[in-house]
Amino acid sequence: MTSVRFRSVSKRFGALVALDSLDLDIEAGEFVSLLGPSGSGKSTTLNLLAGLQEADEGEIWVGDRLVNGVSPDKRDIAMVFQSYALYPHMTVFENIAFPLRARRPRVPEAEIEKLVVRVADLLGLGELLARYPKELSGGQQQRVALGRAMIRDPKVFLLDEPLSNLDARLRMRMRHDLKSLHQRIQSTIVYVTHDQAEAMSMSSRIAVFNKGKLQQYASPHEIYHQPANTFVANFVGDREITFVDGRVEMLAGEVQFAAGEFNLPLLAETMDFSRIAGRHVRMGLRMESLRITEQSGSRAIAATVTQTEPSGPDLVVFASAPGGAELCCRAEAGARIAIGDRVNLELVPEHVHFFDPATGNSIAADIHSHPDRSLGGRTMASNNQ
Amino acid sequence: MTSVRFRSVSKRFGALVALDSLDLDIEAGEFVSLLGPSGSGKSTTLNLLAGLQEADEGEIWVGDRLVNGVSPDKRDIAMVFQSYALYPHMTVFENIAFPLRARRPRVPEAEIEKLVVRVADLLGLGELLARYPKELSGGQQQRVALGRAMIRDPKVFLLDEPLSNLDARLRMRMRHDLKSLHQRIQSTIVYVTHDQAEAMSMSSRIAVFNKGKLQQYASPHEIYHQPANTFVANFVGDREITFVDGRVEMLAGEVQFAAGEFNLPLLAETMDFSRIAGRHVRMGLRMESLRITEQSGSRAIAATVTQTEPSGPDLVVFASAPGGAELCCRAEAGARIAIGDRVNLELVPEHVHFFDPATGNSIAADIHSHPDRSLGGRTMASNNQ
Amino acid sequence: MTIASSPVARPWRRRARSRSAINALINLVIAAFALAPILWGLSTSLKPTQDILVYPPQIVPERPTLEHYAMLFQTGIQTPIINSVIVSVGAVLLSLGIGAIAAYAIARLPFRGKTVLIFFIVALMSIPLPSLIVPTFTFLANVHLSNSLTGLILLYSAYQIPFVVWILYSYFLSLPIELENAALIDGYSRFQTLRKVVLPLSGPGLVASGLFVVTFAWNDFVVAVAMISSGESKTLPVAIYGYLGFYGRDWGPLTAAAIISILPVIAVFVFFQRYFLTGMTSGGTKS
Amino acid sequence: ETTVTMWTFLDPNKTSPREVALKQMIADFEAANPDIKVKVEPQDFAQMPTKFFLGHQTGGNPDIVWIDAKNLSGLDTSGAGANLDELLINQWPQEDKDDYYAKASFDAAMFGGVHTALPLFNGGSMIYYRKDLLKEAGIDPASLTTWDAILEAAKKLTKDNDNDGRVDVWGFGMPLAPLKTESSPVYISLLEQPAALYTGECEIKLSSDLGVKGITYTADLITKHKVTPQDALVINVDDVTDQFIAGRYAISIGSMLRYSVIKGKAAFGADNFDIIKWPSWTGEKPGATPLSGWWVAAWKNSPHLPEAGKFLNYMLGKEGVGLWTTVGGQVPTRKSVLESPDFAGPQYDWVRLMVDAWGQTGYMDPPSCNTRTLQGALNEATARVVLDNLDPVEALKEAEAKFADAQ
Amino acid sequence: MPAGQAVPRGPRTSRFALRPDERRSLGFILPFVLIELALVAGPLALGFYYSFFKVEYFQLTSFRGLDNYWRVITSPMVLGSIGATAIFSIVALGLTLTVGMALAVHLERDSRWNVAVRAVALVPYVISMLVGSLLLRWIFSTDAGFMAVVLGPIGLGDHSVLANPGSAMAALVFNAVWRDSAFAMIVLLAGLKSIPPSLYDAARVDGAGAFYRFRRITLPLMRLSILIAVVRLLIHFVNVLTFSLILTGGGPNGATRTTGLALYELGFVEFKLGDANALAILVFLFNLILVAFNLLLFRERRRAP
Ligand SMILES: Nc1ncnc2c1ncn2[C@@H]1O[C@H](COP(=O)(O)OP(=O)(O)OP(=O)(O)O)[C@@H](O)[C@H]1O
Ligand SMILES: Nc1ncnc2c1ncn2[C@@H]1O[C@H](COP(=O)(O)OP(=O)(O)OP(=O)(O)O)[C@@H](O)[C@H]1O
Ligand SMILES: [Mg+2]
Ligand SMILES: [Mg+2]
Repeated sequence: MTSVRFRSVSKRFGALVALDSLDLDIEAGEFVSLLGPSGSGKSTTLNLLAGLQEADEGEIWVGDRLVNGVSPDKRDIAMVFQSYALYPHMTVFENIAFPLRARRPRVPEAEIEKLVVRVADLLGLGELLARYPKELSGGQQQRVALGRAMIRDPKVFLLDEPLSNLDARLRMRMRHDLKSLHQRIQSTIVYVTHDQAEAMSMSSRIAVFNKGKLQQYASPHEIYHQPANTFVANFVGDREITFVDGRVEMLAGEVQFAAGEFNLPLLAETMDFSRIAGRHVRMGLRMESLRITEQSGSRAIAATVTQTEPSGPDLVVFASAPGGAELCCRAEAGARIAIGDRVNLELVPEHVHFFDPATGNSIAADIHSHPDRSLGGRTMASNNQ
Repeated sequence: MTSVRFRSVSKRFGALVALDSLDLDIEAGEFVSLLGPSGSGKSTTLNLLAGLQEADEGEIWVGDRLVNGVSPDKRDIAMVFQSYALYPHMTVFENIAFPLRARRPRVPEAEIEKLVVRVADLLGLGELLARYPKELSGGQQQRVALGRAMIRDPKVFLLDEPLSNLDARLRMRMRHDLKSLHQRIQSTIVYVTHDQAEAMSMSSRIAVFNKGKLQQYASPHEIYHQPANTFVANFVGDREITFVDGRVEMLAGEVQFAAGEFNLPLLAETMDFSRIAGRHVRMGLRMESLRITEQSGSRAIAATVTQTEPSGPDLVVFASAPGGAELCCRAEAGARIAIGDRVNLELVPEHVHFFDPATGNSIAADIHSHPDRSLGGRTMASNNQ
Repeated sequence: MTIASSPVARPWRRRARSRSAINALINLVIAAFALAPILWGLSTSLKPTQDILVYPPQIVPERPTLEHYAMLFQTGIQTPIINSVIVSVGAVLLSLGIGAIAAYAIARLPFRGKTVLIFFIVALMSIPLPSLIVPTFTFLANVHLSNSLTGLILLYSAYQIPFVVWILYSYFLSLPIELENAALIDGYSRFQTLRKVVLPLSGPGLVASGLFVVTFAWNDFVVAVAMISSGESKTLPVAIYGYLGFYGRDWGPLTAAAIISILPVIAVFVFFQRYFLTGMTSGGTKS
Repeated sequence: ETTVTMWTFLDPNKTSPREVALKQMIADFEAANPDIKVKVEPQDFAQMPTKFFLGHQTGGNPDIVWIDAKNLSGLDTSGAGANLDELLINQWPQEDKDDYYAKASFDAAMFGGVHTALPLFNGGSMIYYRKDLLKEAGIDPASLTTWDAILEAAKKLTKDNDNDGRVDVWGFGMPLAPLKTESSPVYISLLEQPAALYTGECEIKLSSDLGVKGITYTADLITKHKVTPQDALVINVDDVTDQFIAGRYAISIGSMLRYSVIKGKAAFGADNFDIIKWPSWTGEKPGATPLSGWWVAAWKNSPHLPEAGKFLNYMLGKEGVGLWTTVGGQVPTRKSVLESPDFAGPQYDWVRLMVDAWGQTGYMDPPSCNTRTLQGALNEATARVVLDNLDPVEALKEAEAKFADAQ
Repeated sequence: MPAGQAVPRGPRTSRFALRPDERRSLGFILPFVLIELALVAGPLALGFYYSFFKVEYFQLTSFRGLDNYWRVITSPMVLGSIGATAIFSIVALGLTLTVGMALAVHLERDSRWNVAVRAVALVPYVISMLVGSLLLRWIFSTDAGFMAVVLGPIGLGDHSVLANPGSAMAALVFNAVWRDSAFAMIVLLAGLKSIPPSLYDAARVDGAGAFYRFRRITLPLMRLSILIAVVRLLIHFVNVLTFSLILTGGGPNGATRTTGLALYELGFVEFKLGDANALAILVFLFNLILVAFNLLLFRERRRAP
């Protein structure tokens, strides 16, 4: 259980800047996800930490040891690969035992056996020790890869999209199991994924990457509820966010969002929208930012339902607002809403996000009046460790 | 736009029964998903329909034509493959034009060009006609594959996991787009997937497969809310369902579910649980089957929180009940619930499912008193077409 | 934990540089090992006859001359060269044509006895050529194809098709079957699918197997020397073998002819070698 | 117009003396016979006879083919040769037949009383020497009539001039490779009593005193006296000739057929070499002088036999033989050619020497036996003695077995 | 939809009758099968027939039954050639594989330099064996003086490489290694490249050093490639004619006469076609044993993931 620090770490491949001056502190025992689209530099970060690649600039610390130039086998780091990278010619037992056997001084065979059996039992692989990887299901292979990483009690675990080869169902279960495992072994875990749901559900903190740059580093709650910029806002959440450009105006003593075709009142206990009055802003609307209301008129948007999507317990309703903006919101699964229906949508100001249209950065700080609210997610996440 | 009928169709590979006496009616213009885990016979069904494989037994009708023994090129069916199967040595234009050029009598080139441009515009590919597949993003490739299928206006579209190669974000968007497309072109679509969320959100009806057998064929709403058996119940829904075995008992004039460690009252307006009183049942609990309540005592289960998962607007709380059952339920994202907390969970009887512990089949029919409720999903789904 | 502000030392950089120097050295040794005999032959071919046998030998010709090359062309080495080209091209076309169709059938079409056929192919690839020459000559003479380029083309194709089938078979298997299924559903026949979809995508496989046929057809002398008697149909290796002939080892013309025969293969090969390797690696030796 | 095809190992498009001669011969003949074209299809010399014999079965043979001495028996066995008596010899006046001074070669391909091939030019092996080197060492070439004399001379002549550990000039060069063989001392030694060699119809005794003497002598040249490089075991007469041309042998075995070639190429000067007859143990008579060379035959089933006969007539006639000798640099088969004034000059001394030797001790293997591999077997026996230290008698017995096996 | 139509079943006729799809498939393979039967299998059968006769100048003169076989397997020349072939094949195989493996490992990465050096290394393999052996013969011959320059300094200025059994065999092996290492390299390279790089990354992170990785990851995963290279090279070395025919002529004293050359000499020098065909059939049978290996590998390869 060790902390990890990146200090202004950059990595270039030819002209391409794969990682741009990364600063990242991971506390001992944390479960940190690196989240971002393909090619954003997540794997590069992991490979630099593992020593599979060397940083062009900057320092990488594992605990209080500077590891630049230290070869992978000396970093005391374990890694689980997206493809699992199980040795196909070795049994499960041999795969798990490999890290012990590769190292000097030799661990006695009896000792190895004891350790392997213990790890295998922990992961529910006890029965499978004599099998070859190709005789295992995806989930079992994934657990063998974990076992191989766990066997030598490393300082840090690195996991590179370990779930992305599994089917939807299994992925969900493994996500849960991984989290429990972390709770039990309490080691430092760095987890790479491009699936925001995965990152959200498992991590104590999430580092969101885009184009080699760290965008935001915070707890899942904060990432979701206080995204630092439009990229983060759009990347997390099950569905894409809808952006509407407009102006915040003071009208008839009320703060309103004016977007050409419609005006909406902005009123929330914890926020003070009047601070940004007069500004051009980009509003980000998630599913929960709108709700269907009976009342019509100036307090709601009259929209036409374009599509409905049953989604488990909910029904997701897509509707187009005057001016063409595509909005969406949740309804009860049983709700009788059909395509072509007119619905009135009202804003849930607590769940609306505002960004500067020029930079894309959040202007939440200008609005929030209750500072403790902004730390809520953080506090909670720490509880999870 | 044509209907499709399977009549007792079976397909064997050696000793393995890949498809076991399938009966399936697909109405003209429907969007039907074949849903099931890997190896359950979905692709086999599709291949039999396309003519890429021949059925061992049974009849396959496309419209009022028996197509057994008809070669693929004569079935007037279009197919989109999981890998897209774009011809890498042809441009987007040539790819889309390919099916037209294959057929006699020859379509004049001018005509071909007009058709291709129309389809490409419909799919937003107008700018990309001169590119090669490898110069396209995954989503664009996917649309080219669609275009190639649409170009010759086939009777039926077959789509074999067309989204599974896309990343989570894009998958969500393409799902939405596909559904819109279907609304526009109104053709019969058979869609294979193992992702229940996909099937739920797009289909007018879903055929759930397991081990070569059709498990249930109904609207998404019905599949989710009235699963025919434990397999279906567990396979659909974002998270796995929790099963608890117990007895339905009449206690103190109240219907109760007795599961050894805890008893829960069963009360719902639309259901009559007294009909199954005394029976051993297996209860299936989804996230929405339980809710956190203030009240304690006999009406609620006192459980210990084992894990919390931020999931966008919600917080999913996992808790273990006395007796060890792992339960889960939703809470507000901001809720202050931490691991180790005690929470009281009460049942939401409308969202509880009951199965026969021996056969795994639903016993919902024995409970439901309002027959129209069971058709709700169906009606709604039809609206979507 | 203290974080040093001094720039990080990078000893691994220096290690990398010395490793690349060693690499270059090894590469040089490989090149020398592979090319020395050929360069020595080249040097010999450029020496006047009198200098060829002098001791100590001149590594670089002191009086370079093209007389041996001139002599070769005056005495008509053109004919064998043209013959070799004809035979090579003919053999490549024939064996790729027949081989591709057969390989596709084995890879994708249903028929009983496929396993037997595959065994047949592997067996064919393992027949020792010398043991075939005498009976083959008898046979060819009987159908009046001995002493003709057609006969040679047929023979070379027969000897190389199994290998072509083997490479292309694995290559076709490695192509995604969905492409073919798509073409079938789009309305193409099997043969059209092969022509329009499979073959255009099999570049590396075709080139690799084609190169094998070319190198065999261009280089063979064991078969040609037995089958060909007339000067008109002599191929290049037979002509070269002729310089080992009755009236002495004419090292000058011999090495010159050798160099002439080497240059085209090397040119073709260097041009295509990328495919040679990828075709081989995805084809004949890996499935 | 008829085209007569001919297989030979020569290529009229090339430039060696015999090839030039052939080209001229064809040109002259075609000029004289405008309705006949002669087409040469050059062949690999080693496979040419075999292909011809096989072609007799399968068709596709040329009208005319050249055959070497060792394959004449094959011509008989295969039955591919046309009756040349009928075709031409019978039309010849008697003096023409008598013109062939070596009767053995004229009749070499006579089977069942019928000639199936006639000699084009006679060949054989002989000893070449370097005039300048012998003179320098004070050796009189005329004294080299015995094997012992050769040995002594070779010892004197073997030299490492620059002391670099590599012999620059070897005393005596021999071709002892098992393939493409030329006469070796062992064989010549055996032929000192040719009568004792064949003990029956195609039965041979090699492990005689003469055989042992010859093989021991040969091996000693390499191992004991070191006047012959061990290379000899793997090189053939072509290599030996190349080495001689390069000045690396003072004395060497060589083929008559190459005389003019050596003259053209020798680095040490065209006049600085000459030949002597084979030595013998006693020195009373020269050693046996094997008679070989090339014969020419016509294909029995040729559709153009008459035309082929015409060309044969020309090629074998005085003009043809004259060309072979003057332009081609060969030893003529006809006395009349040799006696003509054109050949009076000293540059033809060597030809007369050859003819003289054949007259004294000329020898031809019995054409009815398969002697193709005899010399090869002897060479292998020599190699066995040199490399494996095998007893000479044992080695020769092995060779006897091989010979018997080949019959 | 008209109901009650009979369900068409696949026609179930005689076991040997062709299904329609099979008939089409056969059209695809027929040219291949015909050309092979006519030009390879046919002649082989003819040779088999010849092997029971005394053949003189291509005429079958008398039936000999198995005599030819007996003569061949008791002939000292053939026995000697088997010994020479065994030595040659085994030594050449070992060296070729070692060099090939070294080349493959050294040139595995697809850098520009490596691609170029690979092409260079392949040159001896793609040029004519005749030409290659010829050039080597020229190098090893005493005529050229090349070896004298090389060997002179160690006092072997007069050593004739090709005239000494030991060094002639070494030269023959050199010829094989020089030419065929590139083939081994290609096959092994294919094997190397089929190993996912992530396995090496995993092994590095797991703490395995370079040698340990080579021994525990590279070698076991290349087993199949190595076996393929072994079998194919072995078949090649056992049968090869050109090396010994051109380079050493089988000498000295038969030390480098391989079975390929023995076959050639029997057939084309001694014209004992009966014996030659008998030996050819024996060599062929031996090849079949090697082929059996090949087939086993092939089957295993199809099963391998
Ligand atoms: N070895 C390499 N050589 C050249 N470019 C590389 C290399 N490795 C990565 N890159 C490039 O660096 C950028 C970042 O790559 P990285 O693998 O870190 O992305 P990622 O976020 O892990 O994406 P993914 O989700 O697709 O794995 C990409 O543009 C990639 O193409
Ligand atoms: N050509 C074939 N030969 C033998 N078995 C086959 C073949 N095709 C499919 N099967 C087997 O038939 C069963 C059903 O396969 P099918 O491809 O229909 O499954 P699926 O539901 O599409 O699964 P997936 O989601 O993995 O594509 C599987 O057990 C599969 O292994
Ligand atoms: Mg990555
Ligand atoms: Mg499938």
